[in-house]
Amino acid sequence: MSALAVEAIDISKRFGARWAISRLSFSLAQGRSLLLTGHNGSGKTTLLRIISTAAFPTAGTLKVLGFDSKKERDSLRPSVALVSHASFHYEDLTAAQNLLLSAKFLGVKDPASSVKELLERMGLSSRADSAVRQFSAGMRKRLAIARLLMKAPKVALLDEPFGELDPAGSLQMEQLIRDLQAQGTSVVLATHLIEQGLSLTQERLHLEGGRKVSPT
Amino acid sequence: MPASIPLLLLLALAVMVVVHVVVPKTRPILWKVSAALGLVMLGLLMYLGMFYAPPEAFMSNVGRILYVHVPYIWMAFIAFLMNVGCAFAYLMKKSWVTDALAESSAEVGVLFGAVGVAMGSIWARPTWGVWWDWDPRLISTTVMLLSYVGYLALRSFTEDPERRATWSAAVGILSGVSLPITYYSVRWWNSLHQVQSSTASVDKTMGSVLLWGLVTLLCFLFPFIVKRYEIARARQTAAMELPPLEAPRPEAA
Amino acid sequence: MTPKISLLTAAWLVLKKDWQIEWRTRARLTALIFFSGATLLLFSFAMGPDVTSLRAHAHGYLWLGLLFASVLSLGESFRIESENQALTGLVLTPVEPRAIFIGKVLGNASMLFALSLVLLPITIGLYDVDLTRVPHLLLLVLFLGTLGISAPGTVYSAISANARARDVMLPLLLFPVLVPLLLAAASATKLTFQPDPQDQLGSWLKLLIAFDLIYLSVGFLVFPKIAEED
Amino acid sequence: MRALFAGLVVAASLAFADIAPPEKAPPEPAPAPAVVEPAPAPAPAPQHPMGIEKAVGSGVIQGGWEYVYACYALAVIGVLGYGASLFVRRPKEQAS
Repeated sequence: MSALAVEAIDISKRFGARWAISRLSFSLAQGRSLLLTGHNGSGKTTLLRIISTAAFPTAGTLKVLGFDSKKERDSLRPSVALVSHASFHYEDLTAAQNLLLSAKFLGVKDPASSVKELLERMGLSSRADSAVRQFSAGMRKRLAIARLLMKAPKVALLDEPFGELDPAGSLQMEQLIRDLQAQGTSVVLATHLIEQGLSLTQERLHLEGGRKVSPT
Repeated sequence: MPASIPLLLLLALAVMVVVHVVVPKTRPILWKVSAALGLVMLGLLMYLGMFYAPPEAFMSNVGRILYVHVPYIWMAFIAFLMNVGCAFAYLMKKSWVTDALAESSAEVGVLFGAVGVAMGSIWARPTWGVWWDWDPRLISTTVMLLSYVGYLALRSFTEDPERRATWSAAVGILSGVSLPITYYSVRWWNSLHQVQSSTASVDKTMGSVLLWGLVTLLCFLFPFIVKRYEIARARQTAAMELPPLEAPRPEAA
Repeated sequence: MTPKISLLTAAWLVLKKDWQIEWRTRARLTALIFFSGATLLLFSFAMGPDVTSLRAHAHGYLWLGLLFASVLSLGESFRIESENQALTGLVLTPVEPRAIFIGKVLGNASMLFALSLVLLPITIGLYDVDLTRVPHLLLLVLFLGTLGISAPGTVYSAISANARARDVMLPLLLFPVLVPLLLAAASATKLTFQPDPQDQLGSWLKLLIAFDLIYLSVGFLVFPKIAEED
Repeated sequence: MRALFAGLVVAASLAFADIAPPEKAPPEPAPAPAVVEPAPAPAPAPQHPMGIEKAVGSGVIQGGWEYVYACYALAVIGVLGYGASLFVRRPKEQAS
């Protein structure tokens, strides 16, 4: 097993006739964290989706934790987690039910108590039994983070984690990311808040039109 | 006319198809030969079907519709069979070739099927007195046609080539599976309802004219699928060239 | 690393989740019931007040009502999954796509079966049919029929939920495939409403079972290919 | 899992193979309405291959040429029309 968390070898991704990612190569050592920057539509979200195995490169090879993301997706999936714009939650279930569901799918021991603990940690205990449909954007993001923490991944992919959070929540998010990193988790962070992002990560990848360019 | 003449032509066509697949160099020519042969044969079929062949025993002259109706339906069946094969092949191993072939065979099949069913409906009018009947073949062919119209609609409503290929392969397989079930269930339903069924005795001349019609349309089926396939391939490659190695230079402001 | 929970456990969790959602959105369910009830009522309006002919065709109306309702119910079932990309979330969790298929088929089937049970009293009221002849067989027919609608229906609604023009796409794809099922289920239901002198109910039931098994297995094979990008 | 699937397929095909009887079970006890013998009874008028109007007896459909013409026209239109549509849609690079 290589010591690389993510290794992209000349990957490209096409949506219809448009190339969201073009000829991208980079690598990220395990335990280190990466900041993804770029304008809207530059391919950040697509790249995160590809690393999380929600999508696969049209051409090229992507290895995450040494597993080929396409061919060995089943072995890889338990170790990566994505928090994205789409929260993956069922709108009609409560926060607790949503979390409990993923806990059961993950085979977590004593799911009920770990759900309770996580909701408390994310400050959602008081709303645990209301449907996600009634949640604000910030609360949804917290719930998505709780789901990621439940999985305890080796590679955590965060798409705009500070968006929609109030200053206090933003600080808490920073602390959470540092906690994850302290456990040896590689964090891939896509954000427009470059200063904040740089303070949390060791490496940076700037995308423009799906290509890697040096940041200006 | 002995049946050996259309059989010989069929053999020639089969050789053409095999050569077309095996020797890529011959591809620009052979489909033209086949289409030209088809045109000549179609002209002769007009004469053979309408004047040379004897009138059918019960349906008399109306029975002459047989020589164009049956070949059309058969071509549709061949094309749809090919579609199911390609769908299976695509799901087993992804390939743009089988995807394009599936698209072309589905469209050609819908064409032949639609014309064939229309003919069947015209034929039903003088023989059964109605435009439509609960004949298992009629129903199952129409159902097949409908499911492939859905298939083509799905293809045209999906932009992403890979999703389109996978989804339509799934739909193709489900449609293909439904066909024999529909046929048997309708026949069964029918046998409980005693609807008339027509079994015509086919004499030798009729058989050879029918065979002539089949070979004629096969001569068209082959170039149709080939040319439609080329259209599908051209669309695929237009959408799928790898991005250039060099980044496009940003325009100077 | 192998998945920690078995295929059947995962399928059961998916099914339970579907039930949970249906229970929490009871209003939607009620609307579905009223829709199919109204369909049955409309059939009786369209056919006029001739009770004998209504009774003779009640089996057909019942299944048409179920078929129309099933398009709505199936579409809704995958609208839930495509909202917030929840289906992708399940696959990434990871949940085996085949488990999702089994769970969703059973979820959809149970929903339609429950709906058919609700429709039975309405058929009595509107068409004056006799349900008491072979009630257990009638239930079996309804169960097999609704399972048969949801097996290919799950595959097709998973496809059409992400396609353009999805509201047209689902019935366009689904109805041709369901022709044999509609024939078999309606004929079998008729034979439970009316006397069955030639003992044909058994053969129709066999056709229903065959249809269910074929589409369950084909869907089982095909669904993983469409549940995630390949 | 594969074994389960194989079992499903086998069970399905068995169930389907078992659906033979409907034709054995006669729909009505009465024999089917006069099935015409397969023996190619001498065609009503081999000596009048085209003059069907003179030769027909009862039970044989008369005339109907307009239906025949319509179908043959459809046969030609179908083939030529689709050929034309393929020509119109041909890929731009190659002029075929």
